[in-house]
Amino acid sequence: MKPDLSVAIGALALRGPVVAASGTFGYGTEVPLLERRALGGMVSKGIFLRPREGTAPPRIAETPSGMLNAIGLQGPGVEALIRDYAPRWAEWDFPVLVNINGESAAEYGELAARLDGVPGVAGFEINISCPNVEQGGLYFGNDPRAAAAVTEAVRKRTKLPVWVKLTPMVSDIGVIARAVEAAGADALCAINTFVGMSIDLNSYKPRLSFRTGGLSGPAIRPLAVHLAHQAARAVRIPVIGIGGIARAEDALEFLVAGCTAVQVGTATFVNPKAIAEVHDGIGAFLEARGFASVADLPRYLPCD
Amino acid sequence: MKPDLSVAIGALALRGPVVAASGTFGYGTEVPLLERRALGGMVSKGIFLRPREGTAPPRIAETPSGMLNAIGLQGPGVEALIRDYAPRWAEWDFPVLVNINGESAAEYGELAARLDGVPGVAGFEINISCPNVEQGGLYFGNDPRAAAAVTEAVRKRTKLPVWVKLTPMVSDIGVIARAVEAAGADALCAINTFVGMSIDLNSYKPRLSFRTGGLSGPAIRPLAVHLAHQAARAVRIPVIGIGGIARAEDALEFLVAGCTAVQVGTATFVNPKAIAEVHDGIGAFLEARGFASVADLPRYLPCD
Amino acid sequence: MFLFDAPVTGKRQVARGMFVIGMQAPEIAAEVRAGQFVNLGWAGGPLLRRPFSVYRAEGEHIEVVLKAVGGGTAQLLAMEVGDRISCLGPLGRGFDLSDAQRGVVLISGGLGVAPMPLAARDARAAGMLVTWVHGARTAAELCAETDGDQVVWATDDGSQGLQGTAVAAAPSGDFVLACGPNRMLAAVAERWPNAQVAVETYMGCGTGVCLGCAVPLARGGYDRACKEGPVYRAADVDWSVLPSHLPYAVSA
Amino acid sequence: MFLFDAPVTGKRQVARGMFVIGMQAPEIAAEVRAGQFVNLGWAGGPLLRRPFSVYRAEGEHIEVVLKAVGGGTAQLLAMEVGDRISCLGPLGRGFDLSDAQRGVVLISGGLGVAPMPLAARDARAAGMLVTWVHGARTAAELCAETDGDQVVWATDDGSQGLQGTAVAAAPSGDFVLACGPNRMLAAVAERWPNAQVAVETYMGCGTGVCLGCAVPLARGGYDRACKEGPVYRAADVDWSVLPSHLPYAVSA
Ligand SMILES: Cc1cc2nc3c(=O)[nH]c(=O)nc-3n(C[C@H](O)[C@H](O)[C@H](O)COP(=O)(O)OP(=O)(O)OC[C@H]3O[C@@H](n4cnc5c(N)ncnc54)[C@H](O)[C@@H]3O)c2cc1C
Ligand SMILES: Cc1cc2nc3c(=O)[nH]c(=O)nc-3n(C[C@H](O)[C@H](O)[C@H](O)COP(=O)(O)OP(=O)(O)OC[C@H]3O[C@@H](n4cnc5c(N)ncnc54)[C@H](O)[C@@H]3O)c2cc1C
Ligand SMILES: Cc1cc2nc3c(=O)[nH]c(=O)nc-3n(C[C@H](O)[C@H](O)[C@H](O)COP(=O)(O)O)c2cc1C
Ligand SMILES: Cc1cc2nc3c(=O)[nH]c(=O)nc-3n(C[C@H](O)[C@H](O)[C@H](O)COP(=O)(O)O)c2cc1C
Ligand code: FES
Ligand code: FES
Repeated sequence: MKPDLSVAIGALALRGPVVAASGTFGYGTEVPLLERRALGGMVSKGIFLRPREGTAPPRIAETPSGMLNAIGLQGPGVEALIRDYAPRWAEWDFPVLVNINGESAAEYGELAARLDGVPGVAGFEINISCPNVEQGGLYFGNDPRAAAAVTEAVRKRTKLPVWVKLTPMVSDIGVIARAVEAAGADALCAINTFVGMSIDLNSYKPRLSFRTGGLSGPAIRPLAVHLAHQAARAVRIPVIGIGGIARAEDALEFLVAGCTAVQVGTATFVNPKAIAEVHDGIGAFLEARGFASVADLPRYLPCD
Repeated sequence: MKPDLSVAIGALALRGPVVAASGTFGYGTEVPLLERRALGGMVSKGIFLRPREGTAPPRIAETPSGMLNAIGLQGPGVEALIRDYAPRWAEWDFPVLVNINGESAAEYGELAARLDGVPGVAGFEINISCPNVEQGGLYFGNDPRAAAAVTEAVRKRTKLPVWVKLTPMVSDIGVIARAVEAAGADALCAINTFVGMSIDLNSYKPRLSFRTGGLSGPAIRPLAVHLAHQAARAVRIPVIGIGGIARAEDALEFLVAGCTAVQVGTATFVNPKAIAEVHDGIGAFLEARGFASVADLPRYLPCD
Repeated sequence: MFLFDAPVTGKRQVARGMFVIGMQAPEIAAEVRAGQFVNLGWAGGPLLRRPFSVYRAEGEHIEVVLKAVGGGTAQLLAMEVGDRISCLGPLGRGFDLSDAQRGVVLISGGLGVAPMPLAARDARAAGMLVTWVHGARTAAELCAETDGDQVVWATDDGSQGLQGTAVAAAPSGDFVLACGPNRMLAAVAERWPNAQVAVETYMGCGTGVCLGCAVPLARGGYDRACKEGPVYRAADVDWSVLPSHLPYAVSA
Repeated sequence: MFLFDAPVTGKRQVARGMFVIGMQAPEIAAEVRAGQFVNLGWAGGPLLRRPFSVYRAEGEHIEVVLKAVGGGTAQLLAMEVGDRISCLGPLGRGFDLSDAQRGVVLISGGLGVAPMPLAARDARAAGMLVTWVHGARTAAELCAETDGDQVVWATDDGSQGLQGTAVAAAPSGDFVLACGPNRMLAAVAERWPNAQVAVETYMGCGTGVCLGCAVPLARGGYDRACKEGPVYRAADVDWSVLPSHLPYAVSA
């Protein structure tokens, strides 16, 4: 019998545990190759209320087993998103969550209010962890009170699922995780990128025009597994693991470490079929080990 | 003309900018291949007052472009170090600093007092950032007051150079850097390993017996360059860059980002001649670009 | 857009350090247009794929032209017949020849020859006269397969053809297609605002999802080199913001 | 200890999936003793080197024996004659034959054959009779080059020799050298506390500086497999703490 790959993130049922990560899957319309059947869900590129140009090039730099990016949350703004993309999402057979961004808790709240009820929008992923914006971003992610305030502002304006995406740049992710849980989040996403820098030895300046960028890719996987595990130990709500997942084994590490689902990001750049391969590989693993469902997978969540 | 590779870390003159990192070069007696002439200095394996057994195997796990380690500061204790190793260091033509560890500020102070004046001991690197000990370690590294207290405890007991090795697991490394500078450190070492975890899909448990380990190697380089750069912008004392350096270009990134010297760790495992190659490569680079000395290298240290 | 492992079918040298690699990639060969590219990945290679213009396409085969400028290209050049390269493409928007009239001027600097054989093929098929201006640092670095109704050579050191840049050596013409370092393309834009130029950027995905390949536009904002580009009307690009030199860029 | 790039000189199969790779490494060939290992690295390989026992050493050449158990070994097996492997060694402390008397019993499980040809050579040179007990899962996985004055085969499925483990199949003997999965060596320790066994651990450096290769000792504390080991007196190891199975371990 084929194992059951569906998972539940609070009230939201996903047909598979693999979700496309924000900023690595555009608006879901760009990559024709991916086999859609494998998508548990998708998080759209981060959006602000108003259109944003993003940062000047170079925006990416390759590093050992990773990449730095400083896209600067380029995007068309919420109205264009509602007009151009949401109608298409409404026709798809998997949920699309919108990754929302703001410079104040009020802005996050406004965005949620504007998107709430728009057909095609299945929920929100609050980005309090983007390292590539001048205001907001990391500040909210570092400070438990600010993180909670943003979460509350969104929670008040919508009944849709609210996921909060955590930054890894903290000394204790459990503190932020609990604050955000208490503020009403339905799930946590761990983690966003780590801030990094790479120097160009010709110009003697950073390779990226924004100076720093967010590190993603396999290089960060062991750090991400640890942080997702710490978050999962700190809260009762589901944790969605993110960071360097390229193969089913990588996703399984997060699941065993206590996550309920995972997101795949950078791997999609390298292999547009990565999500399908991770999904299928998880199924094959469960079958080979005799587990009937993702929920049956042993979890490593010690209490001490 | 051959460029001048010497650098000064406060009062301590190093003949070259490349130092062997603690825990990756043993006590300097193990690796016969390295060309000693290339060593600017060496930091010995971390030591406690008393002997320590270290953690049970497995102690290491390989990750993409990196490795996790949880050695647990295995070591013979300070008396054996003074008896077995210091006399040999006294004969060498480069300075050996001792990486000191404790469970309280007082223990760090005691260690420094015991080692102060021992021939062969040229200075101290205070490890307030080891992720692999149950007490102490990270706790001191996260908290500016605790970090300052440890630094002061050591500073009071010795006139030798005191370097403080910072943890990357903080939201703002500048705060710790300034606290430690104010407490009397002569230099900062940035950075120690990042906490990570890797799951064994056969046992459904962490690969490492200690569960978590410290991530080192090229994978962390962009993060380390950023943190060393942030530290260098925060203080006036020299910063020694550490993290994923395997080639001269890697070291040069840290130097351009504001560091005065660098340490090479994991790369020595892979290539016992790594330090010599980094040293020689820096010389070749300076020569090719027409710089007379390391100090002439352009530094990227914007003030905003 | 296709994705498959393409076996290497051959390699030949076309200038000092410059090689053409052939791969069996029937679907891409059938669809690709001049100026489009493939994004190549391989086992043991760098994390990100590397974009390469399709140099030629014939029957079941496509070719790319490259020099060893860094780790990735060095590995590609070490491949042997039968080795497999993961091939994603064709990608991007190529040259638009629909408005062309009697003749076309192709200007290529160094590795900027890459998209030109296909451009020349299509222009001839459309009954146009092809003038191909090709520049390099020195005679030995000129691509030996440069070909057209008229060929103009330019070298920095004057060792073959005119001394100076390909842009300076080019005759006047209404319909100009150019490829080469971004610095060269900025010069093309000065002289022929309507020229079509194929730009170079870093790419994260090649498929339009990462926004890493931003091309600054004269009218403000950014386009994606991998989706709206890599071919642009020369005057539409804000050359002052587009990096003029990437670490791997190979000068004309 | 030497470090250099050694060209691959040949490869041959010795059991199902098991291959011997030869390298030109004169300095190591001249110095290596049975039970010592080399730490191998190569371009495009994993970050850390991989330790391999020296299987044979003759003239300018050394050999290692391996199976593709993971990414690294798969890459090694894909190497061709002339490819270069960075070779660090000889490392560790090998078998000590100085106390041996008339005869020696070698017990090898699966890839545990690795150090045995050298051990057999040295034992014979010292005038000893060699009994070699070799075990594997099934006949096809037995190393064809097992060789001694007396050879005893053991297979889990009984398809060749005795059915059962190599340890069970071994005759009694005073002087036992063994290599194989740690689980098997623990069984050796039960029967022959004085046996010399070559253990397997992960290694960070192979040179004694990282303390990653910790071997738990019966008397407490840890030794370094790469420096004090990999050969231990069987009873000196605390088998309850040494991982009995590494992800890459190949069962007998
Ligand atoms: C549309 C397009 C078409 C091209 N066509 C050709 C062609 O036909 N022939 C040809 O030779 N070249 C072509 N290039 C350039 C080619 O992709 C580069 O030569 C190649 O990427 C260099 O790779 P490398 O691995 O040899 O260099 P590396 O040594 O890996 O790269 C040099 C430096 O650039 C960085 N880098 C490389 N790629 C990226 C990236 N994607 N993101 C961030 N940093 C990066 C590396 O980290 C390194 O610092 C094209 C590029 C584009 C955008
Ligand atoms: C002294 C000694 C002698 C040996 N002799 C032989 C021999 O003669 N023949 C033989 O076939 N094998 C021998 N081995 C084992 C050999 O080194 C392994 O088979 C090899 O490391 C597996 O590598 P791989 O790249 O194929 O596996 P991988 O797929 O890379 O490894 C499998 C798993 O193990 C992990 N891993 C591998 N190496 C390390 C490491 N150093 N630190 C942490 N994690 C690691 C990987 O990350 C992965 O999770 C010996 C080992 C030792 C210690
Ligand atoms: C190019 C790029 C753009 C990204 N944009 C966003 C974004 O808009 N919002 C967000 O929350 N995360 C964004 N991320 C972070 C990813 O969603 C993910 O958290 C991170 O890349 C780690 O996962 P990975 O290693 O699988 O890529 C972006 C990542 C990349 C590489
Ligand atoms: C096996 C191992 C042991 C280490 N032991 C110590 C230690 O005892 N004290 C310390 O301050 N740092 C220790 N470190 C950290 C290194 O000194 C260095 O900060 C870190 O590895 C990052 O540098 P790298 O990427 O060049 O290895 C150890 C690192 C490794 C890999
Ligand atoms: S390369 Fe990713 S959008 Fe163009
Ligand atoms: S492998 Fe590093 S000490 Fe043994």
